[in-house]
Amino acid sequence: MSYMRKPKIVHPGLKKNALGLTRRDYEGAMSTLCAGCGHDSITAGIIQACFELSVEPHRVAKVSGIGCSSKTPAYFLSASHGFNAVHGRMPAVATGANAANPDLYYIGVSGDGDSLSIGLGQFCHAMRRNLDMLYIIENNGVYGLTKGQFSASADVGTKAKKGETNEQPPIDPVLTALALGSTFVARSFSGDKEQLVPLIKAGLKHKGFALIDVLSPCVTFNDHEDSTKSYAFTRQHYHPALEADFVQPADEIMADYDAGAAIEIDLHDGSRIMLRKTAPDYDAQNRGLAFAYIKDKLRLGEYLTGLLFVDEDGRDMHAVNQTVSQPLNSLDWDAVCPGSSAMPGILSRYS
Amino acid sequence: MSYMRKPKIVHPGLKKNALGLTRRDYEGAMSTLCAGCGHDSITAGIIQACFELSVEPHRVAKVSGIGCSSKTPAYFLSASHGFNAVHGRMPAVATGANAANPDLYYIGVSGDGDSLSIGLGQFCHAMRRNLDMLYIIENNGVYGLTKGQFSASADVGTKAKKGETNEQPPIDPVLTALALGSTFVARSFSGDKEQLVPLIKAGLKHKGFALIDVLSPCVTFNDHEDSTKSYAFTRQHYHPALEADFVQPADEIMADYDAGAAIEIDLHDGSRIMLRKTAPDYDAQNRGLAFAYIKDKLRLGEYLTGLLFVDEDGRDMHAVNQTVSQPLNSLDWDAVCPGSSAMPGILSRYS
Amino acid sequence: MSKPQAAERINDFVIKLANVNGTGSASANSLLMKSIFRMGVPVVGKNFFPSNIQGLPTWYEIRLSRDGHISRSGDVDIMVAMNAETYGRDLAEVSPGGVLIYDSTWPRSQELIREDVTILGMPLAKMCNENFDGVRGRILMKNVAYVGALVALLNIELDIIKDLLSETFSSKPRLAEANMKAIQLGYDYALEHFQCPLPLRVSRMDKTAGHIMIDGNSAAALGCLYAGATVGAWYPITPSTSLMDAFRTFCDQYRTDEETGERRFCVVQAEDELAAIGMVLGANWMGARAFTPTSGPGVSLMSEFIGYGYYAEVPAVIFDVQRVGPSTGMPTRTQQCDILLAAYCSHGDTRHPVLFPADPHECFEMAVKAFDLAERLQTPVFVLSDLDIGMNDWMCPKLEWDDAYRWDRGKVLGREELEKMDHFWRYHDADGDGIPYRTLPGVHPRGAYFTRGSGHNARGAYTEDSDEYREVMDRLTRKFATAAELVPGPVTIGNGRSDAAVLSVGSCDGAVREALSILSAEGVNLSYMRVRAFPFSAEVQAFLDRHERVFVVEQNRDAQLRTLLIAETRVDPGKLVPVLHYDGLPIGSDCVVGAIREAMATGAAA
Amino acid sequence: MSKPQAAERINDFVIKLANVNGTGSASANSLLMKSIFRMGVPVVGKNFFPSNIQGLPTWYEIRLSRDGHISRSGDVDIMVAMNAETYGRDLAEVSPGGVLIYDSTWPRSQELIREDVTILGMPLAKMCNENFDGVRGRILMKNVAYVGALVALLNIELDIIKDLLSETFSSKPRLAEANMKAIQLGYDYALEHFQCPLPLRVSRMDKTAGHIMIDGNSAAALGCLYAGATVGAWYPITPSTSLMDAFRTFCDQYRTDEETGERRFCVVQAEDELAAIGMVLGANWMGARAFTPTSGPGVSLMSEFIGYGYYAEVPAVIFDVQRVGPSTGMPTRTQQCDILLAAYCSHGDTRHPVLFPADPHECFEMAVKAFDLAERLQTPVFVLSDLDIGMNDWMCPKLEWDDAYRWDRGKVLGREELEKMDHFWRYHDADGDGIPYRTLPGVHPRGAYFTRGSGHNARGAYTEDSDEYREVMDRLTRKFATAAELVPGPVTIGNGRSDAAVLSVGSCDGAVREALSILSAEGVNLSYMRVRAFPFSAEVQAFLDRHERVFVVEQNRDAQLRTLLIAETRVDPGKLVPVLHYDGLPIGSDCVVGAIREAMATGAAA
Ligand SMILES: Cc1ncc(C[n+]2csc(CCOP(=O)(O)OP(=O)(O)O)c2C)c(N)n1
Ligand SMILES: Cc1ncc(C[n+]2csc(CCOP(=O)(O)OP(=O)(O)O)c2C)c(N)n1
Ligand code: SF4
Ligand code: SF4
Ligand SMILES: [Mg+2]
Ligand SMILES: [Mg+2]
Repeated sequence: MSYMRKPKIVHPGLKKNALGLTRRDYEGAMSTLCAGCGHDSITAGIIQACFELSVEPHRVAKVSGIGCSSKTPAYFLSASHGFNAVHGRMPAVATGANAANPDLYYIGVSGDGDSLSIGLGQFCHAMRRNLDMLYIIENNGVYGLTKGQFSASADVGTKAKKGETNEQPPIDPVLTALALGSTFVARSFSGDKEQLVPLIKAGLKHKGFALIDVLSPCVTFNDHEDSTKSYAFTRQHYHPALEADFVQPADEIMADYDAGAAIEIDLHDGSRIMLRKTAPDYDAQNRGLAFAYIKDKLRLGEYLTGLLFVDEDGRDMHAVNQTVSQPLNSLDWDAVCPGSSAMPGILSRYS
Repeated sequence: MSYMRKPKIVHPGLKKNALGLTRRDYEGAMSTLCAGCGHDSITAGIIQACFELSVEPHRVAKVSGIGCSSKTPAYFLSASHGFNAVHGRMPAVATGANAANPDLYYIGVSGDGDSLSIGLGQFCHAMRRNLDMLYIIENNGVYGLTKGQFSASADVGTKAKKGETNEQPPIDPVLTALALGSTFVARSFSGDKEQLVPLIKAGLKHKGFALIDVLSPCVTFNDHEDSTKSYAFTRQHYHPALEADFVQPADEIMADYDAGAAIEIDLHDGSRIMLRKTAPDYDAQNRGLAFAYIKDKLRLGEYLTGLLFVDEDGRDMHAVNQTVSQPLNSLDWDAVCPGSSAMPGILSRYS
Repeated sequence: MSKPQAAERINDFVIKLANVNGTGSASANSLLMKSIFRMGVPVVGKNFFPSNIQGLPTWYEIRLSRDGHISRSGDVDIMVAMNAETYGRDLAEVSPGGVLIYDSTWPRSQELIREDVTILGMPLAKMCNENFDGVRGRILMKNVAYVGALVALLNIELDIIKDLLSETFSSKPRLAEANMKAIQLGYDYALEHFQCPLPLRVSRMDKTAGHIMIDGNSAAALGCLYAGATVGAWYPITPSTSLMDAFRTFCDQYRTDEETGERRFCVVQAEDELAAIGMVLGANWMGARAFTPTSGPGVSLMSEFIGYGYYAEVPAVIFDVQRVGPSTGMPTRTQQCDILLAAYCSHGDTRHPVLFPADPHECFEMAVKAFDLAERLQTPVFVLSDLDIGMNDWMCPKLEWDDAYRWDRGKVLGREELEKMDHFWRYHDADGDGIPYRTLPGVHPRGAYFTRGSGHNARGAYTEDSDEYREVMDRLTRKFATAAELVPGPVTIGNGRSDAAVLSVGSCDGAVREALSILSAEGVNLSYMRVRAFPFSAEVQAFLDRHERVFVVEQNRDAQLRTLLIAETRVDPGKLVPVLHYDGLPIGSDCVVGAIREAMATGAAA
Repeated sequence: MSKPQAAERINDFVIKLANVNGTGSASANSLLMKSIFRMGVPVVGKNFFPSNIQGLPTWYEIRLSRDGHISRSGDVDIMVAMNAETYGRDLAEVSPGGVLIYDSTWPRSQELIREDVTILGMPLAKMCNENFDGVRGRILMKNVAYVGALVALLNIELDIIKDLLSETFSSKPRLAEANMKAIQLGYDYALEHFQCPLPLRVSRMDKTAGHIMIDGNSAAALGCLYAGATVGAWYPITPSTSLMDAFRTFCDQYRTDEETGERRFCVVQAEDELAAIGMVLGANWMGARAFTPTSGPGVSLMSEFIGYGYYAEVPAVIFDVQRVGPSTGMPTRTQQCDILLAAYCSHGDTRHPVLFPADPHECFEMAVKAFDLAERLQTPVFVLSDLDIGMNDWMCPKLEWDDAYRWDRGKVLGREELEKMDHFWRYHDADGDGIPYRTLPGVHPRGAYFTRGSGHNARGAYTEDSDEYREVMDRLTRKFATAAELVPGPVTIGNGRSDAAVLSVGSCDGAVREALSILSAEGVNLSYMRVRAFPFSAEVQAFLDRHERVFVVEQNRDAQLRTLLIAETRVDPGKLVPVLHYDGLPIGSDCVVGAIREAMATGAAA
């Protein structure tokens, strides 16, 4: 790491990784998310994973769309380039970037609105291409940044801050990923660092598309336990734009449970979700059966978490394309321009 | 049918349906597709199904996107309104139209390019909404109208007219539909009228989204058996734009086989696909197991055909929305305008 | 504290409130503004909020204007500085002689002092911690307490506040009580510690009678309700989101069967803007009035479909509540930067009617008009509002509704008419006005045709023939000429001098009017035209012809309205002097006055 | 058959071939054109094909012009009428004194006869059925046989045809033989039954030496190859598809390792145009030269991302091969109807450099230039070609390549430079030309920044601050001024009179040049400027200033170039007289001559 000419002054006792960097070297700008937002926990998980893997920060490319979740790449790895694309179109940017240089680690961060509504097509096609990247959906069932509309992953029966109930069946990113050919499919919970950090590491190391659907509660727009909701609700004469005028300071929701076990998590809105970790004997190699099993659990109201499917033999976009191993963005002039000597041969077919 | 003031002069012996209409009353303009195109067989299937169901033609709304397939609504039911949308965006048009008037039969015709590439997001969201329509994908694995590029449903190993081999794993509309919540999922083959017509009828009658993925060979861009391919191939000094300059006149490919049985179909390009009909004891009610079973068969190279999944209990978009039963497009002025008397009440909150 | 005392100013000053978002301040500030409004004093509130949900600086600016000016004046006379992070710049912004109020619970840096500003500290956090339980209450009530202090300082009637609170919390009297308690806390503290009232203060007037305080998005939504729109399709995007929220709220009340709960409307939250406009076209094709609210990025995404609507002649109403561009830009700031986009949206030769409301009142009227135009002209119609109009509360005359009004469904052939016809030709110009007849699906087999965006002829059939193609395109040109006669004409004021005049659009109106009155006081009398629609009516050309120089005031960098004027009238471009404001804050009169003064001084046209 | 005999015309007439598509006619017609080209005679071929794959009418028009004119003349001197369905209109189109050849295997309706046209029947189907086996061969060879007849009728050298066939089918001599047999069949039949050669005929010249026949899409693809573009992302759309096909073909040959098969390029077939442009931006952000070919509907869909590229300053090259709009329009017809769209694409204040090639030669040059500009200016650059240029074969000077040329990667800071810097500010205008410095991912941690389409300041940090926002926007204005100095300047011809001149763009060039020579022969000498890029160079303003009246010739309905000129120069719009052609066929000189003659006759400016 010849670059680090002026190392940050760090507490000498801070743990260092193989590159001699501390966890702080993997941090980013201060988060502007709501206190207690699940997304911030995922940010912490990414920092932890990159630190532990001793990834060179500038060899990471961060990509995202638009949303609270998509802002978070600014909050980790400040020494990495980032590309905050337009809403729902991060997969395309990642595809082009990866086409130009597959030698970086690609970390994509998206929201359920970003990936399952406006960006669903691109999300699916990135999986189909088995694009070599880690793709994290910070899944809160709402559009956080635009103030709490249901997203396509909202469960039936979920209540919005405004009191409406969602009646539409959700799109499940995990089932979608299984159908669309993703070669690494995982689910976790923002508050379960024990499970999340190893999954992020595995996803980063996976050669191909690695999806982690991370359930990540939105404290603000799920923030409607009784007393609260009635407060918002009784202010009948205020405008909808004011609905997030007050945000209750909240704590991060944590979860800690064992393989094979299930745990019920209380969300800020008083509702609960049930998580179940895959048991040690879970078979993550059979796409069809994984689908059937996960679907079955969902019917029982349980989200199966862990690494749900993996196929290390999938060929990534470059393998299919037979791209040269040197990144295209570093080819020099002679390698790309055929020069005047080739011209006669080319023109012969036009005369 | 008071409208039919000047009935077409039809052969008196022609079979009539319950409305007194003949099959000819369900036809459309002359097809401009290539001779032998599978899409024309599907057109014939739709005509047959509507005729047999005695659907009033003007109570059908035809919607499509762009592509050879999407042109076909002009070739059936000339007494129905049609909406040939922009590429890949037919589902949105159908959603809006259905929102305004759910009392019509909606027949959507799309291609694999139209639905699985540019239109994948809308296709999935229409399924999520359980939009009450019949949605036919005329699936040929290529972009016919733009001259033979692979579509997202092209099988690995398929060869294009130009000689390239597809290496990317396909998106399977049936697996996608199962993951995205479609309440009626079927597959058939354009040349199997015995199977196709009943499926179209069932799809029309299904309350909710009915997908039929119809394998429909493109005679032109799969047209490269050896002698042929070499012809195209050796004309090295011609431009790519000329690649479809010659189209071999071809016959429609037919298939006829029994429930539970499998049949191998020779395609125009000399390749084969294996179709297997669902056996009589097939359970079309379990989404997860259907997925696993179909996927398993695909791994063996077999396309399972028939009605693969159905759920008649799904609530359609209007049930979820609690829309009034009278179509919105027919509400009269008093039903929609609150009038001056309501104004003071409304304005009170703004003063 | 002996500070230079501000001169007495009644009902004519600006209060700015600096807060952290997510703390409930907007509700409190709105309460303050409403109370001034109920004192009969013209008032306008502008909310400057960040594009995040919690924890970042946010400001609310309330201008009292006895003369009824509605734009920003550029001054801050009273600052309520509740955000430690922005304290420094908030203090710096106060006009000399002004007042700053801050929370003195925690010590304030000594550097942050200004001799020419009266600084009033009150221990708001401390007071609220002592008087309320729970984090929520304590945070929320701090805001209410400073409102209480302002009530005392400004001489607002306490009863008005009481009424507002009990109306707001009608179903939760306990909350009304708690709020009132906080008001009283601040009120008493101010009376006890400060000299009340301030020289800047409120005094009853009667200038708000017959008026309401409403935001443009709610007003536009009301327009959609009254116009009989039944299908709304949208994808959330700031600053248009509250339009559909309001529409849904109104429909819940006025379009829902009380017994069955059945809805006479259908709002679809689309998966994106491409889908939203597709749904709107589908519903309009079916004969329902349908619309979509969006903002710049959404219009970009809708481009392809909007061109379809133009060419296939399908009605649609699109509200573009403009925000700062380009790209995702500054979603919570205002601009008028989509004028060219709206006028010419999509590839190929396309042009679309655009309405330009100047305030919520016009949002209501023009929403209704937009549906009539869309159906009459069978084409997508834009209503180009902006964040300032859409999301801020404006004082407007009460909205009125004429029960004699009936919707104009345009040229739609029904069953009886079709029965009588030999044939139906969808794109035939029977009346010579460029507008063909249409039919609705499901009505009659003879009306059937295939709506398409690909080449078609006057009969509605597919074509690749040059003449047939051109026939339809030329008719569309004629139709657009017809549109110029149907759209709302401009508003013109004054018989000013002929050497110069002002032309503007939309939410610039308040700033221009105030600027004109300032200039008039200096002896410079200028006529003023506000265009209200594209295509431009004949009066616009006449106005341009009548003046040697015209200042074109607009809120974008590239002078888009000016471009549209020179592209679509016969004006000499040299006459049109751009006056541009594009920093994301609503334009103030100072910008207009400054530009015109300077130009008038330097003489000849730029 | 004693018919009025056409006057002798050597190397100056038009052959039109009417066929059914999917029968192999395009290859045969192209063979015919190539053979004339090899005779040294300037020639141009225009293909008018339907938007379907098989069974509909299609025409191919070959103009021989000894004087080197390249636009359509408006005449048809020889018609080969192979399509029974269009026989009537094909016959009607033949100029008096012309010749029509048809397949006399089946009887022809007696009504379809013209006294002033020489009608030659030959039993093509019958001949081919007798001589070839299999449906395929019989259908294909019919076309080759009529080429053989034309070879005899026009006096084309048979050896040229032989050479062409053996080159074309070099690896399949059997096919070459079969084709030659068909040629001979037609040739012999013609010699035997008709009076050969016709008065309209070909005679060797030497005017094609140093020239090639190439389509614009292939030439543009070659430009991409030579410019070092490594990533191409696209979604198929007529008429741009062949550009990426050609790029892939060239790369297969010149960018593929012969031993390993490894590719020094990556072409991604995107799922749609939104994805294609996103990929292009992603790859350019990474520092690869990347591009996308598309057409109008694709540009509409790319609008949002193109605004992103403008504001976040990411290079991109977009080829818009224009087709007839609006909407999906007529995909196989030509127009110049995306001029305004390209210049101002996306919401908010945006503007983009646009290059306007006039022929395949410029497609090649401008493709290379576009990458240099995109990287130098760090912004999306359009190359606005059209179907006529892109898909038809044009005679052009041979493409040349200067090995001294090196790509201009613009202001990119590398590792060493970053090592030496204290900080890196992404959007800082260090050089005063409005162009900031950029860094590439993966190079150095100090170069890291967060590319975003939302508000950002000169340092590259997120902002919602008015001044910081405006600073960046104003710099972008300066950058666009710099662009005006970098783009290719206009081409100007002649020192004509000052009262009138002609200005045009792109593929109108041939028609304008021919028109000018016709007018010149009538004593009307006009200067001519062809603009080659937006923003307009200073010469454009000077040219407009120099003339009292300027005819602006373009191929769209709404005079889009004229609009752009009046919006972006200081010209008096009254001076600019629109000359518009928008029926989907390439503009011919007749249209230009007619419009100018008429205007010059009526006198004063419109
Ligand atoms: C084209 C476009 N449409 C709409 C928006 C407004 N918008 C911003 S973020 C967002 C939804 C974000 O939801 P999600 O991806 O779930 O992120 P979260 O905030 O919940 O983390 C929307 C609709 C936009 N920025 N761009
Ligand atoms: C926005 C847009 N992009 C591209 C096209 C070009 N295009 C027309 S049809 C088509 C693909 C059609 O493929 P598919 O849906 O499979 O239909 P098929 O012709 O195979 O039946 C494409 C890419 C278009 N019309 N519009
Ligand atoms: S609104 Fe929800 S998702 Fe957004 S930052 Fe706040 S808690 Fe997180
Ligand atoms: S190209 Fe293929 S899909 Fe299109 S009409 Fe011909 S056979 Fe059918
Ligand atoms: Mg979300
Ligand atoms: Mg297809």
